[in-house]
Amino acid sequence: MATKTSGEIIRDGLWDNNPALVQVLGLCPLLAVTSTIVNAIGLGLATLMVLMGSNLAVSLIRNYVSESVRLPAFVMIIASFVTCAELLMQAYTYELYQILGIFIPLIVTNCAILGRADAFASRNSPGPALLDGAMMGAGFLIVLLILGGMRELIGQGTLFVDMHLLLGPMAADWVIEPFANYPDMLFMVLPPGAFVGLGLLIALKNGIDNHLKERQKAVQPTAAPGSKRVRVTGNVS
Amino acid sequence: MTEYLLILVSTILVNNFVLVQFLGLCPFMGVSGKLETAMGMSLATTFVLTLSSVCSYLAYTYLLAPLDLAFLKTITFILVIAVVVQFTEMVVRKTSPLLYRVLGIFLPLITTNCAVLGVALLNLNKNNNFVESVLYGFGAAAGFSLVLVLFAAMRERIAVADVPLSFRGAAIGMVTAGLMSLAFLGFTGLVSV
Amino acid sequence: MTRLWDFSGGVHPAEHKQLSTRRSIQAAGIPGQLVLPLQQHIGEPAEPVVAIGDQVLKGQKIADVSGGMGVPVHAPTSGVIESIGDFPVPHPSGMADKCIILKPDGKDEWCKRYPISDYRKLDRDQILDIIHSAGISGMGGAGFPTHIKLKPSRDRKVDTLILNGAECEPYITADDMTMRERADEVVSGLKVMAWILRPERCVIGIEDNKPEAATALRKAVQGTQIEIAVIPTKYPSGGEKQLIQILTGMEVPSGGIPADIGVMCQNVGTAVAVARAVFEDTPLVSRVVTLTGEALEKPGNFDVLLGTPVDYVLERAGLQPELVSRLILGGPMMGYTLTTTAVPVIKTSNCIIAATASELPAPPPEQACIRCGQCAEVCPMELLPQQLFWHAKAAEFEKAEHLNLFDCIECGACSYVCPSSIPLVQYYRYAKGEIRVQRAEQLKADRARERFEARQHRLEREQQDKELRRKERAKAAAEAQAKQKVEAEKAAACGEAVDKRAASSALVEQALARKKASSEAAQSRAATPVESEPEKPDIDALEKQLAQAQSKLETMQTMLEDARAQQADNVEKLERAVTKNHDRVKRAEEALAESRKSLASQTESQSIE
Amino acid sequence: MAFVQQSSPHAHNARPTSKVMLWVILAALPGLLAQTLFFGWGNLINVAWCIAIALASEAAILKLRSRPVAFVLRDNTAAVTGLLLGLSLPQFAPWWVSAVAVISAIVIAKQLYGGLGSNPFNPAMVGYALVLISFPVAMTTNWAEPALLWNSAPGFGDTLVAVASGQQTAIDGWTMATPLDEYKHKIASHTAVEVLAHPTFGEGVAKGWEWVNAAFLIGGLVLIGLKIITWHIPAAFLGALIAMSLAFGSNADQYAPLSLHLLAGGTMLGAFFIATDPVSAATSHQGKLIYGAGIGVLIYLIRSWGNYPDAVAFSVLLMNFAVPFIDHYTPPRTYGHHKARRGQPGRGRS
Amino acid sequence: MWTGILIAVLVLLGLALVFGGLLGFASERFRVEGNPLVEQIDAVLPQTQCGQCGFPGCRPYAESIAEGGAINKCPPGGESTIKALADLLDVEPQPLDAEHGVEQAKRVAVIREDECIGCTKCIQACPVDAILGAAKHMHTVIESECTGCDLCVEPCPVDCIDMITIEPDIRAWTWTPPAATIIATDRQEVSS
Amino acid sequence: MATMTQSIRRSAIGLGLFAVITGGTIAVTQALTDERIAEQAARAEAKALFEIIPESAHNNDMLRDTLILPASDRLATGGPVTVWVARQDGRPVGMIMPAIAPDGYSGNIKLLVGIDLEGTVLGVRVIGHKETPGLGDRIETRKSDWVKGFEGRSLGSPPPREWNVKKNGGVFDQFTGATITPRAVVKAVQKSLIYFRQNQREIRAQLNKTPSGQGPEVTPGDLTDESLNAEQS
Ligand SMILES: Cc1cc2nc3c(=O)[nH]c(=O)nc-3n(C[C@H](O)[C@H](O)[C@H](O)COP(=O)(O)O)c2cc1C
Ligand SMILES: Cc1cc2nc3c(=O)[nH]c(=O)nc-3n(C[C@H](O)[C@H](O)[C@H](O)COP(=O)(O)O)c2cc1C
Ligand SMILES: Cc1cc2nc3c(=O)[nH]c(=O)nc-3n(C[C@H](O)[C@H](O)[C@H](O)COP(=O)(O)O)c2cc1C
Ligand SMILES: Cc1cc2nc3c(=O)[nH]c(=O)nc-3n(C[C@H](O)[C@H](O)[C@H](O)CO)c2cc1C
Ligand code: SF4
Ligand code: SF4
Ligand code: SF4
Ligand code: SF4
Ligand code: FES
Repeated sequence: MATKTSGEIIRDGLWDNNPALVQVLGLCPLLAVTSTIVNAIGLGLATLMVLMGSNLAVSLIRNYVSESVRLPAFVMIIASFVTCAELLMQAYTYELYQILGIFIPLIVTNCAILGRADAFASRNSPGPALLDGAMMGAGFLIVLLILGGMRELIGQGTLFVDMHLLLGPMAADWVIEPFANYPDMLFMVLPPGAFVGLGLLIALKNGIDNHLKERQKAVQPTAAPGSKRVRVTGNVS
Repeated sequence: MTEYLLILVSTILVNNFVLVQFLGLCPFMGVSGKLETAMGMSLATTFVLTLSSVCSYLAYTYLLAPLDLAFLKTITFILVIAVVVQFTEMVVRKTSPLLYRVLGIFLPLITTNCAVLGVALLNLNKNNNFVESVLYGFGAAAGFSLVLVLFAAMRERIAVADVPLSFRGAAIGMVTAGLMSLAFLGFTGLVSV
Repeated sequence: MTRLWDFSGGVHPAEHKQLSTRRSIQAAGIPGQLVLPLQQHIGEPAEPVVAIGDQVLKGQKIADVSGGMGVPVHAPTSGVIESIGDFPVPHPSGMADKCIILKPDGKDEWCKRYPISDYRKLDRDQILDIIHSAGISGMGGAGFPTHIKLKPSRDRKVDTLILNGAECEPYITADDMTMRERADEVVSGLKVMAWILRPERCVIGIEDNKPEAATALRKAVQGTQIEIAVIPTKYPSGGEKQLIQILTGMEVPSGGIPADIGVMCQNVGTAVAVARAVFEDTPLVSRVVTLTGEALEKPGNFDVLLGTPVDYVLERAGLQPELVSRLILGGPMMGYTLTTTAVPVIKTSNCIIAATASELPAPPPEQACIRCGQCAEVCPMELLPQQLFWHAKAAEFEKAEHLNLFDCIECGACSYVCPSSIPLVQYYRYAKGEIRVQRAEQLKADRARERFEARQHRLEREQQDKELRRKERAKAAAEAQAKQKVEAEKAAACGEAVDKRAASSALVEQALARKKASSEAAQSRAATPVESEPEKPDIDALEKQLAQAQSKLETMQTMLEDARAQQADNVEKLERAVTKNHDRVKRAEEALAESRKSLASQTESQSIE
Repeated sequence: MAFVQQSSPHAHNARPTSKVMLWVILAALPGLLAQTLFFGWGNLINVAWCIAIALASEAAILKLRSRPVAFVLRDNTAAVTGLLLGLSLPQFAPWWVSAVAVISAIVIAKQLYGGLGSNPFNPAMVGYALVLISFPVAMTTNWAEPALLWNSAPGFGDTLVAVASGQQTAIDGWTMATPLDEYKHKIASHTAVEVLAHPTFGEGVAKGWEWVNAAFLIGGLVLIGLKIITWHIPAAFLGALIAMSLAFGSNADQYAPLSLHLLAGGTMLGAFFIATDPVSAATSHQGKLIYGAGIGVLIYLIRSWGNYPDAVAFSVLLMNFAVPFIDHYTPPRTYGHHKARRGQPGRGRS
Repeated sequence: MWTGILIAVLVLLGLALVFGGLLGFASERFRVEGNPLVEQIDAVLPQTQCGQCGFPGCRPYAESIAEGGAINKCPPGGESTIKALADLLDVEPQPLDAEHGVEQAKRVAVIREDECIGCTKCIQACPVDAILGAAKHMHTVIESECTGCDLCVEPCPVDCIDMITIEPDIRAWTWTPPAATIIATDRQEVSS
Repeated sequence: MATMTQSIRRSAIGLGLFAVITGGTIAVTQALTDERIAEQAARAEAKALFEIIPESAHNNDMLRDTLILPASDRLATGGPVTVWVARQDGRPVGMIMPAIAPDGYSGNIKLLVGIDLEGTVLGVRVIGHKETPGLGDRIETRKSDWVKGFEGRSLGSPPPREWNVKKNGGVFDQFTGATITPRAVVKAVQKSLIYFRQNQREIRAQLNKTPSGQGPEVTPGDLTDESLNAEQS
């Protein structure tokens, strides 16, 4: 496996291989906690931290684990980071922690994290692993944010409601209400809206990708057809 | 008796793990649009979910709670689950190679299914006793299996539909899951557990 | 009264039968040219037994089959064989197939015939032989060789012999008119077949929209055990499986044949052909064809010589060319459209419809299937046509097969009712074809795998053997060396061996170099952007070509020298090859030089810019 | 001479999809008429508005997907979706509620799946369920009080104002809980006799509703007569509802009586017009029986023990969800086969 | 405080030791050998043995797929093989990778016999032994066995081997699917 | 066999090592955040209480200052009732009792009702319900101020007949489209007041007996369904 450049890692995490939109992993928290932006940020940050931490840790110890306990070991590392995050959130943003509920401990089973540990961190040195964790986490966070914003806006006609749960009292009146007299559209707040919302986001990304590909195809040719053939029957001279 | 039945109805239909509680979505979306594969996955998940629900209940009640180590629950549970999964794989492989061929490939996937850890944690939140934990685990798995199998059948149909390009694959899957979830909202209030 | 059952599904399309029943069957006459395809039936094509220029008599065998499944072809009239070759034949593909062209001499002179009056004296196999050599194949549908059908395997006893006079398709009246006018022949043909098969029951099934035919047959069967069953008109009651269900209540098992349940079904036209073959020794050289459709002035049934071009019979029926929009061979439900009127009438052609545009309008454009289930309601085989359609369309052939695609009889009832005008049957035909192709490919792939693996094994074995031998040789050499101190002769042998090995390793190296060159060339081709290709000649590729040509030339030259030395008989060929390779090298060099030049000039011009 | 080239059959009977849909629309007219007679102008206005929005949104999406607009619109299916939504929404539902319902029906439930024939869920019911959970207030408070058209207010103008402005003032006093809703939430604390004294029930089973349901029943029978639908789904649907009611609901002081189940709410509309949507229903006869019965059972369950007083939409959607599965296991037995081939082809390729 | 931490660590350590032991046991006791998938994949591949996939033969390619390789590298199999593979492996089908070649009509090799010099090079090259002939004698291709891989073409020193596209005859003809009108266009409607 | 024991040992030790490290990390973090979490949790749990009786109005540790009152059908709670007492400088100023409205649209509505010693409502908060989003959920303070309308009410004000929603001739608003939920809440608050009045003597006696805040900590969250749930049939 060729090592990737930082640019590729960044691009991968944020767009090309976005954990939520492309790998379609980590869906449970993604859908469960995105009824408002604040929830989304809370969970997204927690995930980002855990992802960076676990990637770094896994990368550091990558050469010292035996094959048979590799996955359990990774899982334990992740679990410990998650538990720490959980404890810290309890200590500093207790109400948000309450709202996010079991989805904080469930970060452990966020397939995206274990996936990264296994697929990337365990094969790369700490630097890139940390960057990869950060970018994957950021990609996840961004999707959470957009989905949260979308659901909050369409669902209840507000943005940034309850930000004080995360940032303290100073954020209490950040809330924006763009429409007067908005009739809440509960569909978006309830579970079905989460699914459909993410579906639309994925489609949007696909649409943009398709568009880009089309444009690229127009300018850049691909390799010549049939160039990778090998001989089956050995050396015939 | 009825209350046990209600737990089942509640976890399978009203609070369906996948469509209402948002647990176990990755395997739900990721497992193929093939009915038989989905059935294999369901079987495996049902088994593991029930078993790990019990095991984590035991681990918590008899190890962590007495020692006042509630904060270790996440790491303990995930360890328990990983081991249950491995152990199941082992036993199945030994006792029934046939069953193993059907279930084998799905078992490893289950470790990272949040439904499994979710059940363990929710059992705690709900103060479920032993029997309730068993039923809760089983009900969750049955609900998971139900929608997984129906969804797989549905995806086979969607696969041949003229879905707009951008929506092919995961996107239309999400929309479908959304509409299914909408339908499941019809069960709200069916049992107030 | 015969007990009747119903079959599920079915449709009632408008009949249009009266168009062609107003006149009795007329002889169509002898056209200027007869085109006789060598395959007019299921099975293997016949082989011509005449040569171009031969004079033949009416009824003379002009093509025969050596064995297996097939029937001979006879000259429908006397004349000269004009040519043998590919000509358009009636086939949905519109393709050409091998035909014998006969130029009638107008005398219509029969060859010698040996009619049989009392067939019961003969062996049953002799009668079957007569039927075979009369060239009879089923005249109601697929054209299955009748003599084979009449000889079911020993474990299948035919209890019920059914004569299919349902003629359920709209427009067609050939069987109707045959039954009306040739009832006696129908019955005597049936009796012959019954004698061969010894069934317990003989039934002639006729749809209730042909009362005249039923009356005529009733008269003809008086005094026999033969039943006349008048069945309700519903398409496709004439389908073999449906008719069997109507008359016996039994179903032909999927993938089986009627004889599996003790039933056999023959067309009334086939019966007539059998009767004529036995009692008159007349081979199958003509058949009744319905010519109908609103584009004809004088529609009706004609007794047409096989091989008569369609345009000739259409002419006889008063074709109004400006009115025809489509020309159908067969009925409107199952027939296929013709691309040209140059094709001949063959043994299975029962009807030609020259339809006007208003009569059979083009269906509206295909819409999406709404799963309305109308198609399933009318499917006589109780299939799920819409499901088959979805799978066929999505190329999920396995699933279509699983839903019993191959039980579809292509009756067209589903397409007939489909509100979205989906050409369902075409999808099924396409799917069936694809599946057959895939099966053939799979077979071929399996064989290729076997051969490949066998070859690998062989090579391995050879390799091992070689290795073994080499070792032995080395051992022997070592022993010899140990035994003998200095032996010049042996040493020389050793040197020779080394030489040989060196030569072969050189060959290997050469090959490797070639491969490398080719892969490099490929890479460079991959690397060069396509847009620049038209202007910039691909020097690398050309160089590679040159290298190849040169190496080939070298090999050729060494081979030639060898051959010369050995006075081998392929010297001449090799010489030609060497010159050819010389040419090739030269061409390659020229091309290379050319492109180098143009490249240089290009870079120049670029640098000037 | 160039002849038309075509695969057989060459004859076709002439009832294209557009006509089928037209018949559905015609068969629903008696129901619409009865609704107008008993509940005023609201349904008529809804139907008109919903059809307009349906056609407009379908046209917009087709345009986006660069599909032939005029050709597809002429198949009338969007109109049927609009019509059925218009028939099911509350009489005084504000215009934007109807619009959201119709747009989500056409855009999300139908066109995202590729348009006519591909949608696994009944579009109209997706639209209905979506607005029901999104705007519960608007969806529960805007039911007209049953009264004969000619001796009741609000008139056409008032109704139009109410629908178009979304303001309640014009219709204040003319709305009322539906009979099923009324029964459901009163019966916990009252006896059946007390509950049935409410004016919404009238003299018969459920004032007005009984006639509306009867009219839809007649329309449905017409559809069966025309062979546009088969009897299986409605029969299984109603049969299951009756069976459930007989089995569980004998005590009128606890559960709604059978007559109310059959003649109130959207029962007949659901049984004959909605559950029978060919695209989203099961295909084989056996499958249709299972599908219809499933809807009947679910309706009874949700009406009796769930939160929603009428449950046609949710039940239909739930069974839509099961349709591909049902279809897999209920193919008909084919001629010449002993048993039907259930399930999927095996994976092994030979 | 420290005792609390100690207890926690000890408990977890205990659990880990037990579970670790169990997993070690499992890993040793139940090793995975072989991969039956390879057989299944190989059965789907067209067995042309042409090497266009970049592997020396179909089976090596099957092995690479079983290990997660791309499924779109086999031009002779084309779309239908990709679809079958996708079906088998439950993945999304992808379009054929043009770098490995494009799907072509089925072909067979034909040796122009009067030019053949009998060098046997083509015989050595043919992966399925579809060429008959002895040294210095004319060679012929057994048409029914030839997979159309064209591996014999290049080695021929006198270029006497042609790849002939198999033309469908009337017996091999099959129906084409109806012209793709997912939804007929407005234009069509006007013209009909 | 040797490889097996070796493998077991290696895996066990490997995993054990991780256990020590990860367990240690967690345990240390836990130890460091322990106190703060407890404090936060208590604050959060008590938040509903403080909304009813603000911290400025009392200065005892309400969470630990509880009374156990006899069970009653009125409150629809299954067992004995735990009541929190607010005191200003040791003098009781009010109390908060849990109540259940059993006839909500879907299931029970869990309430806290604050009452001063005169029987006047200090405040009402909903701490758990399953009412329909968009309809019945406007009893939450997040969604509307409706519950604040109870403040200052008492059994006599309004008169008993008007302790009802407007639709039934009372003084309390109903929500558009949802009468059942508010009616249920109104009924439940009224019943709590009646309960308070009936048990007034007992309450006063207990209030005087138990000195401020030594009992075990009880939070509203601790009220399990068993102790709250009326319908355990
Ligand atoms: C491919 C094929 C194979 C058949 N094999 C037999 C056979 O072995 N024995 C037999 O009696 N009939 C055989 N038949 C004839 C059928 O039983 C049947 O009579 C005939 O196909 C009916 O013609 P229809 O297609 O026009 O219905 C065969 C037919 C076909 C098409
Ligand atoms: C849909 C369908 C309709 C058919 N209709 C008739 C018919 O009306 N008359 C008839 O003789 N054969 C009809 N056949 C052909 C019969 O199935 C069968 O091939 C024929 O009766 C066998 O007799 P033969 O071998 O003498 O041709 C039909 C076949 C199909 C598939
Ligand atoms: C799906 C649905 C959910 C409802 N949820 C509630 C609810 O949570 N609370 C409530 O009071 N009414 C709810 N209702 C409304 C009641 O059924 C009833 O219509 C309402 O209380 C109006 O009563 P009123 O006519 O006495 O005002 C709901 C209705 C429906 C259809
Ligand atoms: C008998 C019948 C019932 C129908 N019912 C519905 C329906 O309930 N909802 C709907 O959106 N369309 C209905 N349609 C119209 C059409 O099938 C529907 O728009 C498709 O689901 C769109 O793909 C119906 C059509 C027919 C023929
Ligand atoms: S008749 Fe046509 S539209 Fe109806 S289900 Fe069959 S194929 Fe589909
Ligand atoms: S063509 Fe085939 S599928 Fe269609 S009705 Fe006839 S038998 Fe059935
Ligand atoms: S490209 Fe296909 S046919 Fe050729 S060797 Fe590879 S797998 Fe075999
Ligand atoms: S004859 Fe040539 S093309 Fe045919 S299989 Fe052999 S090497 Fe390939
Ligand atoms: S995040 Fe829940 S299963 Fe992946």
